Amino acid sequence: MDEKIISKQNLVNFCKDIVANGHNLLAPGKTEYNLIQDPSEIVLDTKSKPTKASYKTFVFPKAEPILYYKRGKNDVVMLDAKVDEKKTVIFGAKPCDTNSFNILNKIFNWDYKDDFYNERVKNFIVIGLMCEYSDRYCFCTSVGSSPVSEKGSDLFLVPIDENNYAVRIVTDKGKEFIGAYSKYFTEGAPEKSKAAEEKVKQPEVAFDSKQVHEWLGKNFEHPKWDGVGDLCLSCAQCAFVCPVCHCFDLVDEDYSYTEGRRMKNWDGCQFGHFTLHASGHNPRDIQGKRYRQRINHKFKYYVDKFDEILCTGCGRCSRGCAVSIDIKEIVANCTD
Amino acid sequence: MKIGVFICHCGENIGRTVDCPRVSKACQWLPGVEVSLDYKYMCSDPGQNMIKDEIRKKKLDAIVVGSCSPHMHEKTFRKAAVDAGINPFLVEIANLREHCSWVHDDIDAATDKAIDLVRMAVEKVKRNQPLTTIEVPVTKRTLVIGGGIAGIQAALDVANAGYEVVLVEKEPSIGGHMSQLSETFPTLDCSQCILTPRMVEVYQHPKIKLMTYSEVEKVEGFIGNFTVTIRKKARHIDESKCTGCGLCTTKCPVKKKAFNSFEENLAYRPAVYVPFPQAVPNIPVIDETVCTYYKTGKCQMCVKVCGREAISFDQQDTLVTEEIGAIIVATGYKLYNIEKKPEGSMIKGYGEYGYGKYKDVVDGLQFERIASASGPTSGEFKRPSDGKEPKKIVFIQCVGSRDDSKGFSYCSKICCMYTAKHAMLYKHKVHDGEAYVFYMDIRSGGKMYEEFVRRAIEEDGVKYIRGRVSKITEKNGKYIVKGEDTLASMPIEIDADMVVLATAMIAQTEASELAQTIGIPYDKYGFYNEAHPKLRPIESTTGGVFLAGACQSPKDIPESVAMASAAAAKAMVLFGSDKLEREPVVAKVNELFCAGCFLCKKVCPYGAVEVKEMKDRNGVVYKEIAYVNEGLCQGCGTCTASCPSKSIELAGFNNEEVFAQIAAL
Amino acid sequence: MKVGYFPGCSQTGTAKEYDISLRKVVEKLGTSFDEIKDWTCCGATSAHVTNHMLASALAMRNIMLAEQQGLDDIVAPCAACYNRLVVSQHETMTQPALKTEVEAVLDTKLNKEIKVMNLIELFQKIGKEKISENKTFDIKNIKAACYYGCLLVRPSSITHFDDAEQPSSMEELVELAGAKTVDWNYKVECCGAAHTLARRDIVLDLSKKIIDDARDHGANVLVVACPMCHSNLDMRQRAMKRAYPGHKEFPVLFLTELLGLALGMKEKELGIDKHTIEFNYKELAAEKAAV
Amino acid sequence: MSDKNWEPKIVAFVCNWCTYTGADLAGTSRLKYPTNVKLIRVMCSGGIDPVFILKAFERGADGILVSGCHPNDCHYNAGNFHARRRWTFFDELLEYLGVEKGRLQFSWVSASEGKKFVDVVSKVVNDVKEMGPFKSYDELNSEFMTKFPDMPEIDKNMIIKEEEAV
Amino acid sequence: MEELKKLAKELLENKTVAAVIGYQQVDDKRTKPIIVTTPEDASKLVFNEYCLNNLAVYLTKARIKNLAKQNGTTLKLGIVAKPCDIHAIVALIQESQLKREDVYIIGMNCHGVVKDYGMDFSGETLATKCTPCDSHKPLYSDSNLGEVKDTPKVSDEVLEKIQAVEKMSHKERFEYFKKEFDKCIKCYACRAACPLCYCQRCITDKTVPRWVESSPHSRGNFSWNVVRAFHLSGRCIGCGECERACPMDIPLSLLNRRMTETAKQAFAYVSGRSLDTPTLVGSYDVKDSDELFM
Repeated sequence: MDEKIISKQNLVNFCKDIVANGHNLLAPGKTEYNLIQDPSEIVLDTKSKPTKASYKTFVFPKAEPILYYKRGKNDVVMLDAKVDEKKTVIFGAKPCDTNSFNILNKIFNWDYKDDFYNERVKNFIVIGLMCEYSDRYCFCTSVGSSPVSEKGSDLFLVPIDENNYAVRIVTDKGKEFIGAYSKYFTEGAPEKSKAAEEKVKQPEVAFDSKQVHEWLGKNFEHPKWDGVGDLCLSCAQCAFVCPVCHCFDLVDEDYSYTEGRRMKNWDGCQFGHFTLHASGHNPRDIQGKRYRQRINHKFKYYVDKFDEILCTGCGRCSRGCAVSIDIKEIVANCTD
Repeated sequence: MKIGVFICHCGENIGRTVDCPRVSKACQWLPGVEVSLDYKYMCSDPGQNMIKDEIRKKKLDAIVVGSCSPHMHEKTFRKAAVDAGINPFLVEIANLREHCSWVHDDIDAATDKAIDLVRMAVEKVKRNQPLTTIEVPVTKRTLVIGGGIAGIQAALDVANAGYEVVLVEKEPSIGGHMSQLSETFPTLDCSQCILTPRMVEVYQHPKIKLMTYSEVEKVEGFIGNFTVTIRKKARHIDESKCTGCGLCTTKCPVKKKAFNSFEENLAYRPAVYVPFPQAVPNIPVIDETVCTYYKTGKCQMCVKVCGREAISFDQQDTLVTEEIGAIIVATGYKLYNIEKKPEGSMIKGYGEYGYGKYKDVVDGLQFERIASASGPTSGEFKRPSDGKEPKKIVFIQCVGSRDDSKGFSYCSKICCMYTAKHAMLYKHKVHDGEAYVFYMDIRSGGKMYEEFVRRAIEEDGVKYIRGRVSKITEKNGKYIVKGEDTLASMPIEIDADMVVLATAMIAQTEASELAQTIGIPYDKYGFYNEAHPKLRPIESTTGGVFLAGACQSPKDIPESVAMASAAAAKAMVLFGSDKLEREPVVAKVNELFCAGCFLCKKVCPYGAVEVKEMKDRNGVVYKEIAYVNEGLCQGCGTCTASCPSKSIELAGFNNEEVFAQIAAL
Repeated sequence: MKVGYFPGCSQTGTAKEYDISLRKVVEKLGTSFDEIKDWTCCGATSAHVTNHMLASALAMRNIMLAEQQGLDDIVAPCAACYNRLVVSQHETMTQPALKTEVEAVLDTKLNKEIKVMNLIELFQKIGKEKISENKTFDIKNIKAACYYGCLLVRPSSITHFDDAEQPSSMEELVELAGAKTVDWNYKVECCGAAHTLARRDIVLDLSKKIIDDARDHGANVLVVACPMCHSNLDMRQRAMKRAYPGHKEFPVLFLTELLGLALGMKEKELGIDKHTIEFNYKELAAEKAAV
Repeated sequence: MSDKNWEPKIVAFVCNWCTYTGADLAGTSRLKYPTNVKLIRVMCSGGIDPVFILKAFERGADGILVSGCHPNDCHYNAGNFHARRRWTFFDELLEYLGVEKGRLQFSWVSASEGKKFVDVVSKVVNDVKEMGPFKSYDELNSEFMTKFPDMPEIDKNMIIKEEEAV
Repeated sequence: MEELKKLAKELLENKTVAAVIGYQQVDDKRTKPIIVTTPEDASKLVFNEYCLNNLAVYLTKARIKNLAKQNGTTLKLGIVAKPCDIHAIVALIQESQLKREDVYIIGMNCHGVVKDYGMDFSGETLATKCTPCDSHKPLYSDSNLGEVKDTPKVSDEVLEKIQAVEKMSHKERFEYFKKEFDKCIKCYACRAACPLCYCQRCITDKTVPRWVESSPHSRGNFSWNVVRAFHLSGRCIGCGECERACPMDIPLSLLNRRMTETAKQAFAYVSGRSLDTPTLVGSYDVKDSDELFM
């Protein structure tokens, strides 16, 4: 694997060129990832707290039209929606974010290949950044990742001294992309970046995902679920800030007497009406069952199906929870 | 769903500004529309037959008629639809006349708008639910509010037809203003003489429950099913014991503390009193505010003289509840007291002409009392200030009426007649007296009315001056009346001994409060509104509430009596059937989602929302939710708008229907 | 407290004593005037019948000046000025077309409504109780007929001041000053001022009726709040004597002069000696005693 | 506005007893007002949910009139009193969110005030004309609409205002 | 603190309450809600400046209500409540969601809480809902615990922001809120955290007809946020939980507070302050003014 070095100043120039070339440039802001107009605003900080929301909405938008329709007296015509084919560069994403691509690629290319997702991902260049932040909610190491994981990144940045970053070229797509900007890069020194990586304090491993998987398989009915359910308020904050939660809802929306669009919107399994049947029956009628579903989906069913944990360990859901429900704690308790 | 659209030309009324063929053609292309036609007069028999035929032929599920206002012909078209076999609530009217052709000029724009209106109606009718009318029972009892001549007449008519009546009068006696009058125009017969037998008839009628000194406190329910709470004010006299001997009233030591309101404050009355000798019932009332016993705990003169022990100082107000089917409101009028600060009046007097300042400037009712043989002067003309016989009286008409700037804009209607009567009565008794009448116009429409006025002028020599009086000043016991004779174009000054103001008839002081209690609308003056000025002049807009007499607008006696009989007839029409059909426009709660915040209950003006307990299989209450009593619900929909989770809907105007109309804009 | 002051032409001429007494009384009550700088005619002269625009613009110019001077309210002691300013302001502010025109003429923007007060409103603002508080001289022998005239109270829909037919606010002030008042009939009748030069016969007739009615109702002094009224009622009495033999002189005081007396000022100080009909409280009291 | 032929779309939510009847009276009296306004009848102003107003804005209304019986004159006694509190909040809220006052107007029009109805409607139409199309609200909607401006015409007949259909 | 633990233990032991809803310590500067059902667990209860949650939200949850139903009788639910939380309880009682006798209010004296966990308590970190707060002692409570301390005095940030926004032109305001609302992802955390959003089915979940577009695009977000703020107008008790719960940092308290000010100015009403007055929404006064909207 190739490695190059780029100075801080050149990194800014690099970003400026990206914007100048008409690409979208995304970088983490305070609450969410923002589209950047002026690259000098970007603050690259390995110690920064993860944004409240992941960049999921840029690959799997919170609301997107999938088709347009127009009604006649007796017939309807439809028109497929198209994805904007603009190249998008995500800059400075944490490994717990970039890891999401590996996980989401599976579900969106399973029995049905989701064009909207795949089209977008195709045009994505992901530039990851080593992470030195860790709080009580982080647990990437428990789900098979780490603060220095390159999974999902096309390029990966590691700060090696005050003024320089090592740029690891992870994929061919990444290599191809920086080819056009080679003037900013100099030859790399892998030993320096290795050293930097080793200094990173890794979050403690909180649970063994295999054991959890096993426990979940045996404890579908367990009084523990009710306890969590009593405290949970049934919002979808956890699902919507999650980089890998991917449930959606389809709604037809008229915007005039004859025309309208079909929207694909995020949905969250913690909503009471998520599984509400038209008959009035609700298989997950109480919150405990819904929370059980959340944990099972992430640590059991997805693993069964795709051999991936549906979680990057970023801790966003716990950090943002209004009633401080800590998923790490709950999963760690999923043992006998 | 198959919908038929029928566009009416209304002769030229719609057709002139709306291109009806274009509308019907355009509507053919609306989704769901099976047939779209236009016709000259949709409400005519051929028009209705066309609708019926199309419904049968094309098997239509619902129809939209583009015609006049639904307030005009909705019923007609619903009936046509029912005849052809579809539910009346699957009929929608697009108002193409009042809301389109009549208010617009531009044919293109009006036609476009007409298409929009029909489209909205089509979208609404698609969501309409078939509804069935609600049947409610009728309580065959009438409440008459007000015991003046109108109330008396209405009560007698209904009672004579065999239905029970509750007659409520706020004063201690029935009789109203008519009992205060000396003589009546145009026949000059004695008011008391013709009224008293009626009052007695009411008192003795087995079907009439008379409640004097009582007021309506609360009206709940709806047509055919009102529950009325009446406050029976404490008389402090045991009605069952009192024989009406009147000894207490003559022995009461309180002589000059309270004005006699029957005598229009021209005399005093004792603390225990009967308003006038012929009062019905002839039972006195003790006025707590002036009675010595209530002030000092002493006296009790009345107790001493009453052989029947009928005095009951600790009697309290009582509340009586009556089940009622129809209400006749006959609360009458009062005179505009233009004195600067009339006590207890909502309407501020404007204090001109020295009324309230000069004792000899009186109003019409005061003059009636002065002229009355039973009045404070025993029928002799004496002026209030010094008791001298006035030799020159000026009568001023239209005081406070027909006066935009200071009084009311309307014509008080009866003043021309009673002023002529007053002048005549004066001239008959004071032969050497002079009577001047300042008038704006003489309005004497009515049988024998004009002749009556002519008699006053020609036979009795009353001097009529066309013009307004600007000011009255007092000088050496005379009243200098300054005005203008507009026929002679001359300013005029008369030094009168007495001035009589024909002040306007206005609504009763608490007219608007009572209207709000009953739930009927009133105009800006406080007179009650009829449902239709021409075709439904007796009914209020609230079902089961009818109007009689001067509470609706100024009226003379024959008109009031006629209206009272008409109101009685209306009540009896209601009692003609055992069940009443009501429109099924009522609210309904979605029990699955109601969270039981009861905001609907809080906002319901009819108390129609009740609490319902939802129980699980074991009979345990798991939640309390709202429940609408269909009988009480009047269909306003205030609950639906206030429900935060939209778990209550108004049938016939549900939210889906409204949204469909918005979507079709 | 500072109040804007619009004197008007009479205050500098025929009614100089009104100006003098007003300023003194106001000072005594602890208030001072901020006179509108460069004030001009209010437009109450022939302007308002000959040229509506001119009348409005003249009045609004003064109000504009007051606004520019940072005043919130101004007093116009002359009833005619008061009436013109109030009416013009009402018309201008409620008729956008007129407002635009007036603004163009004045070359400025009219932003705020200035409260224009008449004399009585001024004392109501200063505080009626201050009169009784500062009273040092007893004038109980004065029996005043308070005369409002036509302009002070009308049109009531615009002035919103007192009752147009039976006003009583001036009586209140006079009684607070310690004098007595009488109830009479001619409080708001016309004195004929509009005809003062053209039809003297009408003026004499109307004014005499006013004076006679006041006397008939037991008054010994007429109190006015308008320089026009004053000049008619006071100055015309000599002519009245000629026209109506037997007419007896009747003193006419400005309200401010009466208040001035009660506040301990001398007749001369207040300018009462400038009147045609002489007035001296001591003599009045003595006369009263003699009767 | 730039588009000279632009005509505002005005929706009026009115109560059955007063304002609707007042509008009928305007018709009976042959008074004239602009064609822009379309009435939606509900039984009582108390039944007008403010969300109706939002919906109408969503459907492209440039201005909205809400009207019922005068206070104290409600056919149902108190519907408009409740409406009054509701409207106070809703109007304050929308105003705070940046919707100009003129876009959403409230009034009391009684059954006898045909002239007032005309005045009120004309005022709304004039005010809205002066403000122009409610672009800012439209733009909320355009997020996913403008991308595909060329929707195919399905059926010529769908152009319902065209005279020569068929 | 000890008195709280002792009281809770007693209440649970003598079966006065079925459960105590309170706070437990997570770490130094962090607490989380806990539902204590056994006397032993009562020792976990704490109260301090890190007790951010308004626990009244739990009182309307069906499962929590069910906890109170034991062997055919209904016990009380105990709740550790700050004075501001008690306003919510009052509002819930007024809106028939709760009966006064069904809840045992352990009212805590309060001198403010921090903006977020992990902060030191000081004026600068005082939660914005606490700056205008005038209820430092419980209005209604069955037991009143906790020491009385002074609240740091700081300026009313939210009110200043409201005024700043008010100074903008209509166009700017619309743009400002559009931008803020655009962030919304419709996770409905605001709704979930609000003690007064107790509807069984929210208006936004009603599909026939569709009241509020469910899509989190500009239009749907605008509608939702307007409807949310409107439904809380005159009802919001200002606990600020919606804004704290919002993962996208939308300034929801701006709207809530603005409407609260309207309620105060137009109707002299503050929600949740008295069990004896009728709720503002749901009552009326014939003298109410038309001025604000006409």
